[in-house]
Amino acid sequence: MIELENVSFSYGGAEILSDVSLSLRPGSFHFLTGPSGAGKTTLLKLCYAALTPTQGTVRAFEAETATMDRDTLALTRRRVGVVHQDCQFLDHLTLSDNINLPLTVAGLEGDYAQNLADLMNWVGLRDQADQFPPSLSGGERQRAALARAVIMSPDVVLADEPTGNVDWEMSQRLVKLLVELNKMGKAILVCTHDLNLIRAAKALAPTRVLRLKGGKLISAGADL
Amino acid sequence: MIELENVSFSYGGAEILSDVSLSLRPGSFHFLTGPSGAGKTTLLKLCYAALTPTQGTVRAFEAETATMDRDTLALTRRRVGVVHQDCQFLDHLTLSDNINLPLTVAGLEGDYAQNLADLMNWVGLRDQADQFPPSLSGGERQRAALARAVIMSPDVVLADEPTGNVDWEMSQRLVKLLVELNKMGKAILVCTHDLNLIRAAKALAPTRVLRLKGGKLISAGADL
Amino acid sequence: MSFFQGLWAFVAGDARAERTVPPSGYSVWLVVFAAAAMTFLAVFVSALSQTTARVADLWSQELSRASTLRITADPDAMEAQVAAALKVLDTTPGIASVQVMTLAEQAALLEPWLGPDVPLELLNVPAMIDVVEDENGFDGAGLRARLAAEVPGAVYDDHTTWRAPLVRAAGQLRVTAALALVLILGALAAMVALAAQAALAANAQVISVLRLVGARDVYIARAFVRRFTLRTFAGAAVGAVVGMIVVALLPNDATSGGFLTAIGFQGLGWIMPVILPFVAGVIAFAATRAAALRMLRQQA
Amino acid sequence: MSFFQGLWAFVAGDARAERTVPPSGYSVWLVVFAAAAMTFLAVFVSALSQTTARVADLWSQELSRASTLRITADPDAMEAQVAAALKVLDTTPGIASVQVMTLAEQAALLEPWLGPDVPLELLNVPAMIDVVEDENGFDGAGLRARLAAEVPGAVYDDHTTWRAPLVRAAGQLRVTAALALVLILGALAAMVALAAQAALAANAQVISVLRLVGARDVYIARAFVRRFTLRTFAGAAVGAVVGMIVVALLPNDATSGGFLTAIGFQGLGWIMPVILPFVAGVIAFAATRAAALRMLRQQA
Ligand SMILES: Nc1ncnc2c1ncn2[C@@H]1O[C@H](COP(=O)(O)OP(=O)(O)OP(=O)(O)O)[C@@H](O)[C@H]1O
Ligand SMILES: Nc1ncnc2c1ncn2[C@@H]1O[C@H](COP(=O)(O)OP(=O)(O)OP(=O)(O)O)[C@@H](O)[C@H]1O
Ligand SMILES: [Mg+2]
Ligand SMILES: [Mg+2]
Repeated sequence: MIELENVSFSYGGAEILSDVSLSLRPGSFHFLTGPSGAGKTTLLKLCYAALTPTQGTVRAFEAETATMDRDTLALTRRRVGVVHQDCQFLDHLTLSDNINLPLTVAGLEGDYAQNLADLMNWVGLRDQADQFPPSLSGGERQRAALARAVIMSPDVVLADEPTGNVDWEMSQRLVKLLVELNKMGKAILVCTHDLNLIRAAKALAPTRVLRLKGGKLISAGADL
Repeated sequence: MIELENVSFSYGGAEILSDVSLSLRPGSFHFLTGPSGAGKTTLLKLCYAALTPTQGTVRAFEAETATMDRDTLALTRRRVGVVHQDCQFLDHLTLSDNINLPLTVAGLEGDYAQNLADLMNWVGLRDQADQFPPSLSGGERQRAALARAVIMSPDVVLADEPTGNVDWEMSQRLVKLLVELNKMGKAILVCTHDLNLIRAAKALAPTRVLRLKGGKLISAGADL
Repeated sequence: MSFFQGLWAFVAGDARAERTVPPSGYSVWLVVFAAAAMTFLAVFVSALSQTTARVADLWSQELSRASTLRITADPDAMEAQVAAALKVLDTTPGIASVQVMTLAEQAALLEPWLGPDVPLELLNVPAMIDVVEDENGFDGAGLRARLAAEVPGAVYDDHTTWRAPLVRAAGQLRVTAALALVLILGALAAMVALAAQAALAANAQVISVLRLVGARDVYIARAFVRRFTLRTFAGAAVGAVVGMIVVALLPNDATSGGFLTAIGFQGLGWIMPVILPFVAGVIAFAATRAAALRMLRQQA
Repeated sequence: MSFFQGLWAFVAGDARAERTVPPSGYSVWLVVFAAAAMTFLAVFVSALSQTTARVADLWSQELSRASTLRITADPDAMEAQVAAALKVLDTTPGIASVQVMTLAEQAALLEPWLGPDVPLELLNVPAMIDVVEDENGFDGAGLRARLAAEVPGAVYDDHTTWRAPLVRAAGQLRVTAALALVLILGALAAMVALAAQAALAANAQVISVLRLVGARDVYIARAFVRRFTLRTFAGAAVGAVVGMIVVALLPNDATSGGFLTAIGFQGLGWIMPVILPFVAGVIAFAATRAAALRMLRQQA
């Protein structure tokens, strides 16, 4: 559903990604690792068209992101759930309103009311539903970001370091959630430094682990 | 240097911390773990007087934080380096200016010029010195936050999840930096979910591991 | 969708979309206040301007359209000279009416200087003819030339020396007021635009979050634009109402009669204060919309 | 540290502290623009106000301090009556000068109505006495009563009916202008305060970071306050200069002489436009300082 073909990218200086190809198909589950500053977030941004490649093409749902008009882009984003590394919320809305935001914006509120309750339960935020984002703990924000990313059951979920601030048990719950979605045919891509998390996921579903280093995308060894 | 005596705290609703005592002495090294939302960040905020306890007393450098005037508070903060969970920077200043900020604010710029270069090297941000914070990767921000916290070689370092977004090698470098400071007699307190990190630190220096759960602070088992 | 349906949809708004934009606090109050203050000033100044315009019109019309012909002649030649002058005036195009002043009228005019019972009929006082020109006016110089030829004793006085400075002063006031009005509306527009920019800049993060969860540009822009437009309109409406009240409360000077009229609005002049809030609203709409779309295009 | 040293330190600023506050973009431009526009309007209106004040003074003084006594009497009784009237006037306190008009003066006055060669000396025209009161003024009603008793033919005319509407109109304009001036300065203060609040609110995160790394309140406040004060001053200075230029360029009406003076500043009146930028600066200083300290106290 999202395809990168020979993509290179630089922010103006050195090349961050060079000649990277990747295809996120329905039912695929990828992990992306690599040292800090390798370009993982950059790759994700290319996938959801927050950036366009300096070379090569990125296609989302058959359309090239570089030439998409802004309204199509907005509609495409509704089919891609993203957990950003710095979880950004609207500080003036309650947590449940924030998690509901993709539905509100798409005019679909109500259709997924049960989803919201289940989801909040699963990520352990039932008691925080009426809190405002600035009063959430770091881990609570990350869980909320994941909940917001999946509330509309998007075709693709891109998660950038979704467990950096949560404890090990919660990490496993979150991975389980992603695996469930994956089994429903969604394409999943998770950036993480947490090798334990990758191992736990591998035990639940077939995943591919990619490693980004020196601008190149390589498959990680069998040890993972 | 920072002492919590029978401290209880609530944000208005349920008690987050109840009857917690803790003493950060020169040369001490503590890890603080606990599930997401347990109150680790809250405890840290009490230590640097961003919050005052609802019961009990917090003393920083012999002075009670609850009755401190705002200028004394500012001066106290210069002796405490804090890595916040959501690393906040001044987006209009370059990275090196941001890391220097505690010195600028204290009027001590220049006195630590060599410090800055060494530190930037150690945390691997030499090439990013002139970038602005919004263009940094998640891990780069965390490393910068740690660098800013220690630039003035404060008496106490409080680090909230300082390695959530960095890879394993970098985590170890950062721990090494904290251990070095600890050996110079600084008091260190690190909140983390990463058990590997704790193990790595234990190999380098004598540390105490605390666990926060249900508002109570307990010593973690010998398995760590 | 008709224009009015569109307008109604805009005013009614979409409560859900609205909530996604944070209450922008000081920026919005700034806009409300600036709109109120500027509209108040605009109402004030336009009242002044309209009053001055009326005064200037009065002076221009009353003084410039009336002129006087004074005929000095021997008592026995007088009647013929007056008749000759009337004939000249009759054949001058652009004259609305001509009236020979009676002795009684002249006496009334002179009473302050001559006392009540001066026997004017015994004196060889000049005859006075009031001339009122019509809308088109007439050629004063031509008239003078013809009179000089045909009625040698006639002195033509078109009151220019009296009138000019008054009319000029009124015109000056009027230009000044119009200039001030243009400036005030310009300042209002600039302030609303800047305040909208400031509010949008302060909300850059909100806009980015909304874009990232799939909000379309119009959805985001509309919430901001609607808020700023309605607040500006409300502020301007308050300013206009207060302005009209203050103008109405200003000491009215009915006794001055035709010379100076009371400061205030008359007739169609009332359109101005009523229209101002709408003008302010349109300005706010345009300024905020442009600012919002510009800012949005900078975001991915 | 003396006041001036302190002022200098404030204006010179601390480049390092300054840099910690982000360039606040639109908020600051809003302040600059609002200060310029409002000061411009204030200069404009105060020019208008001062001109009106001068005109009103002229009218009040020239017209109110001069009055006329007209004496009607038989030719042979005239001289005695005039002498009696002069005696009454002489003994009235508050009169600066008294002058009996000559026949030639009267003739000049009457020329437009009577023509150039009316033999006034043949007529029993009333005698006219110009009376000019001194600063203290005199009791018009008392004078009238005494004249009625001692000089039965005297009619006292203090020009009230001519003067009153003009003076009243000038006073009205003056009150209006002063009101507008107060409003403009008030609006300026409110706008600077609101813009400062908006800028501070937009920078809440910056302030919180600065507090957390150990910055003292004054350090943070100073950078904001200095920026807003200097920008407001600069904006107001530009507005004042442009205002003075525009006022100077307004059509001057020298020909109107004493009746209407040209719009503009005279003498001490120049203090107003020069002082306005400083007033604006002080307003900005106070408003921003209060806002900054209030916001800081809300932060840990
Ligand atoms: N807008 C930008 N302008 C310039 N350089 C940028 C920009 N954004 C990111 N970079 C640089 O590009 C490199 C890759 O950044 P990216 O965020 O993709 O790293 P990452 O792999 O996600 O790292 P991390 O694990 O630390 O989050 C970094 O060195 C970063 O400083
Ligand atoms: N300002 C606040 N108002 C109300 N509740 C708050 C506020 N700040 C934090 N909380 C709540 O207090 C609890 C403890 O928060 P805290 O940030 O201390 O957790 P934490 O241990 O740091 O968790 P994490 O590991 O996820 O960062 C959370 O449930 C959070 O929702
Ligand atoms: Mg990243
Ligand atoms: Mg925390």
